[in-house]
Amino acid sequence: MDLTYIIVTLVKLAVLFGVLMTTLAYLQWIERKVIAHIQLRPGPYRVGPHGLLQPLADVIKLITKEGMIPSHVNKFVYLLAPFLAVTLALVNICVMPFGPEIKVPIPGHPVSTWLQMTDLRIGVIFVLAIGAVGVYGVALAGWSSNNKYSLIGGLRSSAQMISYELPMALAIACPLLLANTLSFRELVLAQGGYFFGFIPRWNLFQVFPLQIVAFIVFLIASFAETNRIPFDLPEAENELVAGFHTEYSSMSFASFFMAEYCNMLTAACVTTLLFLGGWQPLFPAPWSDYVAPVVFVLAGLVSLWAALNPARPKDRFTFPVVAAACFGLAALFLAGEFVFPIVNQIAMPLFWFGAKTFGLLFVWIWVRGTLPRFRYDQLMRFAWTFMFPLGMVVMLATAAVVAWFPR
Amino acid sequence: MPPAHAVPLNWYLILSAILFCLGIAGFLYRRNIITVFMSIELMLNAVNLTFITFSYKWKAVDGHIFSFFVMVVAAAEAAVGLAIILTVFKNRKSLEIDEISSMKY
Amino acid sequence: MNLWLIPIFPLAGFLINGLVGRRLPKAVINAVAIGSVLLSFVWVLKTLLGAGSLEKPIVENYFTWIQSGPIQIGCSLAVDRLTAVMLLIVTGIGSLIHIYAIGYMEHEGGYYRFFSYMNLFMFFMLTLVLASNYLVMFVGWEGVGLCSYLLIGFYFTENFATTAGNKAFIVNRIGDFGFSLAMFLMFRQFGSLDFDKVFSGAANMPKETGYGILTTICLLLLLGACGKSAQIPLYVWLPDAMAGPTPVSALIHAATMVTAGVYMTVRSSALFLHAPIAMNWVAGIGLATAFFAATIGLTQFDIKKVFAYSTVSQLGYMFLGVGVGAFSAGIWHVMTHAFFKALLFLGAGAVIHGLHGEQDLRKMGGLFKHMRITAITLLCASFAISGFPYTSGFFSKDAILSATYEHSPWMYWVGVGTAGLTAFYVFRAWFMAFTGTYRGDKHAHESPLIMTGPLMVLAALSLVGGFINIPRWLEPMFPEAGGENPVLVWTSAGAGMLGIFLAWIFYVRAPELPGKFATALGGLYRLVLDKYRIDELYDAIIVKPLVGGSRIVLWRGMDAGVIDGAVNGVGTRARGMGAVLKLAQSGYIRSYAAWVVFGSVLLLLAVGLGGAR
Amino acid sequence: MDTVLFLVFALIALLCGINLVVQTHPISSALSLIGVMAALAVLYLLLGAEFLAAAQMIVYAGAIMVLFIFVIMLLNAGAERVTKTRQLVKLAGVPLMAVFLGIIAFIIQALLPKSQLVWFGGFPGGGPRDIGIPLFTNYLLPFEVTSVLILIAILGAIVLARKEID
Repeated sequence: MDLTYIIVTLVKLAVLFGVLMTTLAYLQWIERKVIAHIQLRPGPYRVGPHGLLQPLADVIKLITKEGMIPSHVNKFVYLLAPFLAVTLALVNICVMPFGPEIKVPIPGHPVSTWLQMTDLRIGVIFVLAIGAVGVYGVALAGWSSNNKYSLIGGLRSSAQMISYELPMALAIACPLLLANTLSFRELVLAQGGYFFGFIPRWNLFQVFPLQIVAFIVFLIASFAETNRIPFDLPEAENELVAGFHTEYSSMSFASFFMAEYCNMLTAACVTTLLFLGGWQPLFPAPWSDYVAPVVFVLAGLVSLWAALNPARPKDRFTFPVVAAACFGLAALFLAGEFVFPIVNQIAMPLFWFGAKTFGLLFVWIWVRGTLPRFRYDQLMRFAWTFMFPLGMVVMLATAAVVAWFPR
Repeated sequence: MPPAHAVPLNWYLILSAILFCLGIAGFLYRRNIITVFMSIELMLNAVNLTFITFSYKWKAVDGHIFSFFVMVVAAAEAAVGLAIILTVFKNRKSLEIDEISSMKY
Repeated sequence: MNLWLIPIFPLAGFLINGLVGRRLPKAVINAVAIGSVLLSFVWVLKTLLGAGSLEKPIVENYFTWIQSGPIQIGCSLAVDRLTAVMLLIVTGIGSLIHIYAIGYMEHEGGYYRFFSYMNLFMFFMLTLVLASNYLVMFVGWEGVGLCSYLLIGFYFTENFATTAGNKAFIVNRIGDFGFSLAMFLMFRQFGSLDFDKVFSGAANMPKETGYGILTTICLLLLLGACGKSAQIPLYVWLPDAMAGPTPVSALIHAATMVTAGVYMTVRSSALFLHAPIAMNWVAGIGLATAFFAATIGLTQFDIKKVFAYSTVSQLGYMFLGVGVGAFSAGIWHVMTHAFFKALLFLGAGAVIHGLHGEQDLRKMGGLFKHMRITAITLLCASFAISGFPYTSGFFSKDAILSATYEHSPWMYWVGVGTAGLTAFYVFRAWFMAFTGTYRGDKHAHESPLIMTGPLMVLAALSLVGGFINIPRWLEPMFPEAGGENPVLVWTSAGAGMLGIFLAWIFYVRAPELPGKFATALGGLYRLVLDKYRIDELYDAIIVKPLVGGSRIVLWRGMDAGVIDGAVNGVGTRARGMGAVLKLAQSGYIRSYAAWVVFGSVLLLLAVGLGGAR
Repeated sequence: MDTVLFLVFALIALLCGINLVVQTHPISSALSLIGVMAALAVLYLLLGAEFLAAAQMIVYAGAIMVLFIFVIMLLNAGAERVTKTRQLVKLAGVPLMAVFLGIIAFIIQALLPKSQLVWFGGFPGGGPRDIGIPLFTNYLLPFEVTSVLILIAILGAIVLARKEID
């Protein structure tokens, strides 16, 4: 417990918190944008260029609103529920490794640390545990607001979460069996390297095609766990008038919202870590360094094109800024390490991790924009008669493979 | 080598004893079956704490395994018990434990 | 070297035939039964060839069977030179008799049942022989008893068969009771039942002059042996055991099982050598049985009965040999006896088979021309048993007798007399069956090859089998008895030949003589004819009092009075108490809980404070 | 550090436990029980039983208690009405428990050396691997039996909770 340790931890905490909050805020913006474009609408457009400042506006609105507590509720539980929800949702992020160990060459006092708050021997189980407890937020909210719709919402969500935890756990078991560890850090390290030099050794590609099935099972289960379409029955607007958070307003409502997005983020991160090899790049060493610059250069070119034939007059000013930012990032990735050696150490893994995670989040949003909602009995039957057996089969098969061909 | 701020083992045991007694109290003084049931769970938890404390004392993992089994059995018991409670409630429209006293001579 | 395979094959055969035999065709049943026994025979050969010189016993321990406190008994098998001999006898003769049985049992019901029992018997017998501690041996011991019971009572629809089976079973129980007591004593004395431990323990003890622990053990073992090997006073079951099918009589009640007692005694030689008194008992019982049974054999008319009594008497010989310290001679006689007595029974079986179940010698005669092979083979056997020079019986019997002479001459003379009697009654049977004119009414025919084949093999063995010098083979275990004394040898052989000659006089030359003798002797003759009325005696002095006593004391007094009274009394009291106690069952869960807490507090007070102090 | 953590979470556990007993509404009792469990989980961590801490959260807090709350919501159980307790219980209860607690405390104090100390990291053997290996070797039979037990429990629960019962 020396001083450096504490300082480093605090720094990491601060950075992580900042990034996390921004991400959560902008996740909502992204979602609205994507849904809008899926539905051929511009989406938020007024506040800032392309509504970039929309999240800020929302936050301000929610904070300044008057938080009203209905008269007929059980106050303690009513206030506890959103707090519980958001806290539990945020806690998970602490055990996620975003990158490998980095060495910060502070003159005279080099520090080496992982891009991770802390690594538990039982990280995966920890996430499962927190997820399991996460039910309470919704359930209690539904019960305490003393409203039949909310109550039904709470009941639904608790039943649904319990039911989908089983296939989820079964699917998680597969990568664990392969990596033979419960710590996220070792999980990712176990996924380094390539088959025949070009297929990454991610769990997704191990013992083909078992892990792909496991991946799909896990994905579906986590949709259900995060109460997202097509499993968003607890908050089904048109049948339950927003279900468990009907009675909530202002900050407490915001915290449910935040909790939902944070759960999405967590689910995406866990999927990345379990199946997509965390920060391990998609290409072997020399090529992987050029992916990021290329991507950003392309983005810059696109936005330049948008600037050259603008939809509205002010695009002429906004898009060049975006383009400049992209080119700057590309330059950073290309030449950064000559300027400041640590950059690549940090930036590359973060780029890969972020790319995978946001890809998955895009899938989440995409599904929301595409699929209708399940009926409740269908949901349950799907869980118990399809997902559960499938997960069981996959896990047993993986176990058999691991047992017969020990690596 | 124990650091300066280590806790005496006995505290844990005393704590579990107190929790156990609270469980008993809940069992004796609450009238709602569900609460009574939860008091039992409380007692089980106290016992688990004792198990784990002792397996710390003997530096052996068996205590952990026992409490693991306790948890598993508790889960089974909760499933059956709650099902029974549901049935009782269906038939008697009441959760008062003293009103369910027909099982006697 | 996988000794366990030897007994396992027959067990498998038993399971197959016993479980599904009812639905199997005869061919399959035969294949399974014979095949299993032959397999174990082959495995025995392979084992012995692979074993090299078995100076030291080869022990294989499979698993700890009983583990309780100091008691540590393993399920283990062992093979040494003695076991090797027994193994060869059991599996070899066993296979021959199984083959023979195919022909003999052809028209019998319960075919599969018969063969599954036979295989089961083989299993237990091999276990008995292979055992390396007394408990495993006892398992085999009991098992063969069970099988003999099952097989004697094979025709369970006949009353005499079932009664005979029960008789055999009960009499054997008496012996087993002795055996188990002996085991308890052994455990108490040596703290183990493994042969090596027990024997080394015994070897460290001084020779006992009085009736000490060792002597007691040995006498109890002897009781067991008497039960199994039909010695006085427990021989009564063997003659009745002839109620079973003849192959059974040959295999179980002549060749193998009944010699188990001898084997066990020889196996325990280390104990007996330190208990001279017990040795004398063995010798005395053996001699008495030999002579006594021989005299009965003189007068029987049922051919199987004759051979049964001769079996008893030959067993007596073996015990005599063991008793006078000629263990190897005893085993030698076990082997030769297995040859010629099995042959005698199988031959008798062939005759009975040929006469469609006729067993009475008086209804036979002149069968020589009808069944030549049977007659000739039986003749060989008769020569062998009467110790005709250079047949198998000659060597073993004379080994025993010469050893007896060194021990005490008078025993030798009794033995010689018995040899004469043996020769006489055996040839009496042969002459009555095969010479003269046919007195029966049924059509006689020779048996098929599958039956005569084994006969011929056994005939050859009983003629030349004596040249297998068992005593030299067993030299390392039992120092050979003193050199052969030609005078003694030829005296006994002469006695045998005299017997043969007399038999020829009585039953060929002057067939009217026997009747004259019978009338002359009168009462004595009738007494012998009724086997000295031993069965009636036992019935009067043991069975009746026992039954009566148990009816009055145990049933009326103990069972009805005490036990039932106690049970019913408990019941009523319990009901009374229940009437009071039920008031505590209020149905209020929480008061129960309070009671539980109360009780646990009391417990804690008792235990905790006690422990804390 | 250990002392602080222990005291804090022991206090939480105690308060929640007391709350469980004194609250009349089942939901409040359930919540306080969850509180106890969470606090105990932390204490398990202090004792080096990290796997069990997680299991405690998943099984107890995450599954069993959710069931309880689910049932409470389903039956919409309100606060207890005040009815008369059994005389015996009312009188015997408190003194009995006092004695009980006293004796246990006395025994613990008398039998166990006070020198025995607990500190975080004093017993590293609580990881999943350390538990899994004995669980599937020495304790295999109990494990399997337990799984059968659970199966039976599931069946029993389904049978009991069927509609057409009653």
